[in-house]
Amino acid sequence: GGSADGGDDGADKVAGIFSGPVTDADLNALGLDALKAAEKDGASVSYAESVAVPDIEGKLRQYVSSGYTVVWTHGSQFYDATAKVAKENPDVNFIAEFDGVPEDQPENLWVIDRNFHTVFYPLGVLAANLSSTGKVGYLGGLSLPFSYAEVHALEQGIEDSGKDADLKPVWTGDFNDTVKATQFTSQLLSGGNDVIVSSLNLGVVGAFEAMKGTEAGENWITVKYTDKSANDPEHYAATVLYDFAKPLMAILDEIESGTTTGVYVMGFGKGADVSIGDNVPTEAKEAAEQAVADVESGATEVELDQSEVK
Amino acid sequence: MTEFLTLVVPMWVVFTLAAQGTILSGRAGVFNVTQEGVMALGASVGSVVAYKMGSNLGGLLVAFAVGALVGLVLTYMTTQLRMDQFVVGLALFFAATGAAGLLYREVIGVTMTPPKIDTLAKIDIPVLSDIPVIGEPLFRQDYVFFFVVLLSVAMYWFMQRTSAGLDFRSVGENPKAADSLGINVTLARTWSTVVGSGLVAVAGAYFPLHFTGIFTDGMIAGRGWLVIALAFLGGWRPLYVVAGAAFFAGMDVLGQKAQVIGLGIPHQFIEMLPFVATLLVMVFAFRWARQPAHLGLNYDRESRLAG
Amino acid sequence: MTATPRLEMTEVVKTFGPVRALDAVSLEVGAREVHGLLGGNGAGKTTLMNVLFGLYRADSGAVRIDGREVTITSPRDAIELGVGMVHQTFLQVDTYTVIENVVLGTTLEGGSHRGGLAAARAKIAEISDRFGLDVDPDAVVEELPVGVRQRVEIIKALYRGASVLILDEPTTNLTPQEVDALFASLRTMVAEGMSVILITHKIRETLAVCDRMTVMRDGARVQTLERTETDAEHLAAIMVGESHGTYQAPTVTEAVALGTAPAGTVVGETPAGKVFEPGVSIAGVTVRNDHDVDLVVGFDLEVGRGEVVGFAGVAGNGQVELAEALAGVRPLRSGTISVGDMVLSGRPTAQWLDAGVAYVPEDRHRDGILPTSGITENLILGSHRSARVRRGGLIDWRAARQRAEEAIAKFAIRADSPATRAGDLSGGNIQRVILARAFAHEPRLLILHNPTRGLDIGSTRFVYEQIRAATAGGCSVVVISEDLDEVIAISDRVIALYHGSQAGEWRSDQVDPYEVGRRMTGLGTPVGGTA
Amino acid sequence: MSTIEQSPPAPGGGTPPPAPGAAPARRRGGAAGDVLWTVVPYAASVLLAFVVGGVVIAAMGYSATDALRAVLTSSFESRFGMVETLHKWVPIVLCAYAFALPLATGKFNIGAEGQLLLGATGGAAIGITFSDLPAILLLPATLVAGVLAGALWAGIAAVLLVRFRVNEVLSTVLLNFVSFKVIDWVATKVWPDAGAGHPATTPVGEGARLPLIGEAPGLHSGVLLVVALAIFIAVGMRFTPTGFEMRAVGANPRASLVNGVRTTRLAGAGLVLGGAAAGLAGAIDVAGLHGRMLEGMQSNFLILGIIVGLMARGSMLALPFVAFGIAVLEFGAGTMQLVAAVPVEMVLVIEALILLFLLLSDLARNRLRGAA
Ligand SMILES: Nc1ncnc2c1ncn2[C@@H]1O[C@H](COP(=O)(O)OP(=O)(O)OP(=O)(O)O)[C@@H](O)[C@H]1O
Ligand SMILES: Nc1ncnc2c1ncn2[C@@H]1O[C@H](COP(=O)(O)OP(=O)(O)OP(=O)(O)O)[C@@H](O)[C@H]1O
Ligand SMILES: [Mg+2]
Ligand SMILES: [Mg+2]
Repeated sequence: GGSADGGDDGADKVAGIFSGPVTDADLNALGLDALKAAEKDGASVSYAESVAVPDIEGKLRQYVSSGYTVVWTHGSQFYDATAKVAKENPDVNFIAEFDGVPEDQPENLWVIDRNFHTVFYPLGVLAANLSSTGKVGYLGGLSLPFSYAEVHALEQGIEDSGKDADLKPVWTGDFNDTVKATQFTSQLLSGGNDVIVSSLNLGVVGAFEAMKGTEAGENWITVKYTDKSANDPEHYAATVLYDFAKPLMAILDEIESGTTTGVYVMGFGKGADVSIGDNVPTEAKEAAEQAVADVESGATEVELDQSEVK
Repeated sequence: MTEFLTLVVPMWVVFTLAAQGTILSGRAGVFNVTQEGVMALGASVGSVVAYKMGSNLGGLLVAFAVGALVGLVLTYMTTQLRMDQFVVGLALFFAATGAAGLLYREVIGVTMTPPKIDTLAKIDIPVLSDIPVIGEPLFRQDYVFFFVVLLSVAMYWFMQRTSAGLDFRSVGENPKAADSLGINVTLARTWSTVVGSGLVAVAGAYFPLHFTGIFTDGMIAGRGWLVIALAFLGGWRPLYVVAGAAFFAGMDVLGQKAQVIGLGIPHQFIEMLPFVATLLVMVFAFRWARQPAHLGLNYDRESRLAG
Repeated sequence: MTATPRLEMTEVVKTFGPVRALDAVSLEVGAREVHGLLGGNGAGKTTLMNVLFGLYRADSGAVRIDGREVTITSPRDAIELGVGMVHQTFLQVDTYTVIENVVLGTTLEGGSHRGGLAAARAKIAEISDRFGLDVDPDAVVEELPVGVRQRVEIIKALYRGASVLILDEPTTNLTPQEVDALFASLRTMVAEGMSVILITHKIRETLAVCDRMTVMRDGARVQTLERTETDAEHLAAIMVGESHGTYQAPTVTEAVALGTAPAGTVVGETPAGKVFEPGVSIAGVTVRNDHDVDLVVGFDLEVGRGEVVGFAGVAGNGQVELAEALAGVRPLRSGTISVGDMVLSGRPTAQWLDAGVAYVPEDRHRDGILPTSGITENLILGSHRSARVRRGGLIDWRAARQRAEEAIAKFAIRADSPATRAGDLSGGNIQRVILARAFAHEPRLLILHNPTRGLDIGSTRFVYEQIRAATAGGCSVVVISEDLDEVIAISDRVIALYHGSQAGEWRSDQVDPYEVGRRMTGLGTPVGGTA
Repeated sequence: MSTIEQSPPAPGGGTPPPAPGAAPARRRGGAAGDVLWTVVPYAASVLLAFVVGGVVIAAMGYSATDALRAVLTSSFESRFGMVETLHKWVPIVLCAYAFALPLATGKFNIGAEGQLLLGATGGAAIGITFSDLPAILLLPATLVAGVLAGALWAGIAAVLLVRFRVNEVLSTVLLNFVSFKVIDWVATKVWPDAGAGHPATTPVGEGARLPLIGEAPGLHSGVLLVVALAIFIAVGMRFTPTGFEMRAVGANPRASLVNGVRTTRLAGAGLVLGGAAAGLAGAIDVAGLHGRMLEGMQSNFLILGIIVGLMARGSMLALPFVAFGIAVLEFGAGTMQLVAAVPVEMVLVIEALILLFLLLSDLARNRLRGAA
């Protein structure tokens, strides 16, 4: 393989496999960031973008057969295939993502648990405090278990906030369909939901667009993965920030030192964070920050509930 | 109601614009299947240019030009080289889709702060926009909307009410007859495909310029194929297409509304509605749903088989 | 001709790949002249005219109009130079009205489209009654009978102010009256200073209307003669001449085929005293046309074994419906059809074929062939399920190909090989393929619709002989033709068809063609078969 | 009214004069020649496409040689490459049939992906609900279920076409979109796999898996099944009356009708057969590849199938080979991204180029032949 020739022999050859284009200023861009960090650390890296789930096995094997020592699949949809290929290639190290703790995890596979529900909990508190109509919308992509978990966590947050607000979850059917996101957001807004908690990838820029033209300080939107306040500071409320360099580097070190398996649970201080916009009213802001603190201190236990949302 | 219309109109614009572009060449016998790709290309070009030039109109115009270029390639390969319209179309669909992504990647690249553009401003038609229910959604819109309305009427007028249109349509119905009467088949097919394909690209550019303020990968999400279905639904007639597009857009919005309101049924079934409904409509559509007799067939003056 | 001729084509050469279609052909046509263009299938007539009309591009050669050298690269050029052409196969937009088809490609005078159409309507009306070509300008052409569509084609040319009018085999669809009317129109045209080029296979017509005639054979001009310096025999000699050895006096069949025989000539023994065993019986048959109108109602007919019944009629009087009903293609609304003692009505078409019903349809391109398939495929179509072409469950292509080669030889089909695509064949050669298929079927009932339209003499005679051979074998034959001479010549009984019902019946040796002509146009009261 | 004596039939009985200049039956090329005529231009066009593609790639600052070498050779460099290529070949060739069989009767089936997805769903349904049946029962049942589901899905379009004259392009396109929703529902509500992180059903039973051939990564035996099917179809279309009738209807429905072919029935049948083929593709990918029904498993097989179907120009014999060529391309293009870090979109562009040049090439061939 061509890009392999760059790396000096001692260093790892790390490959990343991404589900979308690295230009998405979102999940996959973060993936590339993490790889870059690894590269700084002397590893030689290579990546494949826009890999569809049906093609993942082929891609994994390709990297294995072209001599990569660590292969990371970015996105929990890739877990099963990664585990399977890992079993076939005991002398190569793999990193996969999973929501929760998998069964019979191979000896040469590290797992990153993105722990979305924990990080979404404070948003429930924030939303409940921000909403004046008492209606909060959740804008998801595909109705998947991790998405259900987010919804349940938000409900718990709203619950704990003491405010009475109810949550309206909808799914656009595609994390990246910006247009559908726009349409659904407009629908939610016109349905009286004044706070939108989004859990999309590319799609979210559409959600912002739908916010345009509505009164500042009246409608709010929260986003996932990367700070998107630039889109529309007036309506931007918060981001659940993710930084995959943290888990990746940590795991690479572990592998270096011989531990080839384990679970890295992301969370506050461990690659995940909640950053709250400046325009957000202070008491709402404080409530949310308090919630974060409680989770960190273990005062609140955010329950993982992946049961379907009816 | 007002709010429903407001939600429907933008999608109507996209569907109508792209479908008019499709039937324009279709009536001349060119079956254009590049929509999904050309719309993506239009979206990419549109947003990139609008971002760099700081002019949305500029974005739309360049998008049109690029789409027109694809159309030119399509007609050259089908009218001059007589290559299969379907295959060439699909190949161009590939190329355009690829080019869309490449362009954005080359110009914008990897960034955490996406290049947002200000979406199209709305124009207010004084008095009319104050009409109760329909005024707001129909007379407070961006200029693309008004353009599409005019375009649709103009295309109807041209095709059904002018002798130029009579000649034009004959090219799609019986090119040999048209040719034998001195009508330039190649010319008709070329200009209609060039213009039509340009319009399709503009429809694509409308996504970033109206909905999202930015190009994103795969933002057309299959709507290009729906446009082809729409052309058949509308029987390749401008005004029927207007209605068909409204139907598509309407069902689309209703589907979402149903989900937001939250009926008991799984949202997947609600999302099926537009397509299922269209199929049902088609069952009664055979009266009007006829297509140009030579749609998709190349014309070769000295051959018996084509004529 | 002393003055400079209206049209001069000199040394025109046109090749299609290996085929040398036109070999330095020259042609002069004077002003105020009807010029006949004669020759067998594939002689090059159509090609020559296609070159003149700009549809084909000549390899070399020159065209002069009124002495001035012109270059014609497209029909538009031709039209602007006042050349109009009525093609062998109509070039019309089926879904358009007559008037729309006529104005197509012209710039309408008068500002608005509507206004323009009004002007056009007036002009069409004027042309119609000036040349006696009446049509309903607002009818949709796909619903018009062939004869009328023919007129539309002519009007199209005249509307564009053609001063040179080309007609490619125009009379094949017309009744004697219509032919006479057409010729009258042609005379009027030349009287008004136009020039007309008339392509035909029929000598009688040529002699009836042409001032001069050019005979082509094999892509070359054989000779050009004045009407005054020739007669039927002589012309026939030139046409058939070399093609089969030294010329003998034409057989009666040839005479009919050539159109030199006196009207009402009968081929073979007179039917007087002939008796036929019962063969095919058609009882109370009612069928609809394509617009769901009962066109043929309660139709009764007995055709004996070995008998030939001929239907004469103007196109659009139920011929197609009747033919398709007899062939088991068009479902019967009521009534029964039986061949021998087997009742076929109500069964799928395939079973009719198995029972020995063979059908030669009128529209050979639409109903006759698979244009993109080879001759072999076309020949087995219909019998592809029969034991004849199958070994085991599968089609035996080698055998099929051999049979195809035989057919090509026997029917002198002009093609490279059995693999030649039928769509590339000339109209006449396509017809030969269809006939070969029908006769290979060992038919018990043979339905022939315009079987010799566009065929040259040799082929026509061949078809007649095949029919006779079939009847000798006890096959019942139904001939439906707009060529009255033909019907009379080959039938034992002639029936005039008008509005889907019998408007008269004659023993063919007792027919007066003009009487038949009147009956098939709805004039006069029907008479029973003469005893 | 005169009756002239019948003169004796001309010598040679019923034979007309030989048509002027009737050409002796001549064939062009011969088998070897034909193969040459077919292979050379294809090779040439692929080459051309790569030259142009290479220029583009180089212009964008990537290593053209690495990229193109990858596309061409990676299928053949390793066993793994060949296996992956053949695994891609299966759905491509089946989707090509899904398009080509209806096309033989003149109908355009744009619904292969929907039919594939439904086939996969049908297969998965059986594979999951009866997961503990032994392979002898479960595997065939799974595949058959896939075939039936695909046929049924296409059957909707067939009925709409035959009964209600609904244009099949429209109906099949729309049915694709419906199928996306159907499988999303199945994969997230009916048999969701909580761990999958992606809409996917729970795995099918071991008995539903196609046996693998050779050491890991094994070649699933569906490949052999499809090879057999390809032969069967090629023979069937050429030599059975029904196959002949399908081609006849495609060439001229009217003439076929007049000659005793039940045209509408056949047109419908064509669509259903096509759906069956696509359905089988889905079932095989479930049983052989994914072991479950996955959203997105239709990949871009619809388009590739159409392209292959068109490039084979009605020859059911050529079709599997064209499909293989495309499969090589597809796999190679994937590797290209890995080897030369060429952006994924470039793959599409290269594929488009190759296609266009392929078309150009058989254009050139025809011109040359015409001259020859
Ligand atoms: N489009 C074509 N492509 C190839 N060869 C052609 C074409 N048109 C005509 N030819 C050749 O020209 C020859 C003459 O054909 P043409 O149509 O002129 O015959 P014709 O004189 O019109 O006969 P008919 O009296 O039956 O109309 C044919 O034998 C054929 O070889
Ligand atoms: N497009 C074509 N490709 C190949 N050959 C052609 C084509 N068009 C015509 N020909 C050849 O030209 C010849 C004559 O064609 P055309 O039908 O004009 O002749 P024709 O004289 O009208 O025949 P007929 O009198 O039998 O109807 C045929 O032999 C046919 O093989
Ligand atoms: Mg001719
Ligand atoms: Mg002819």
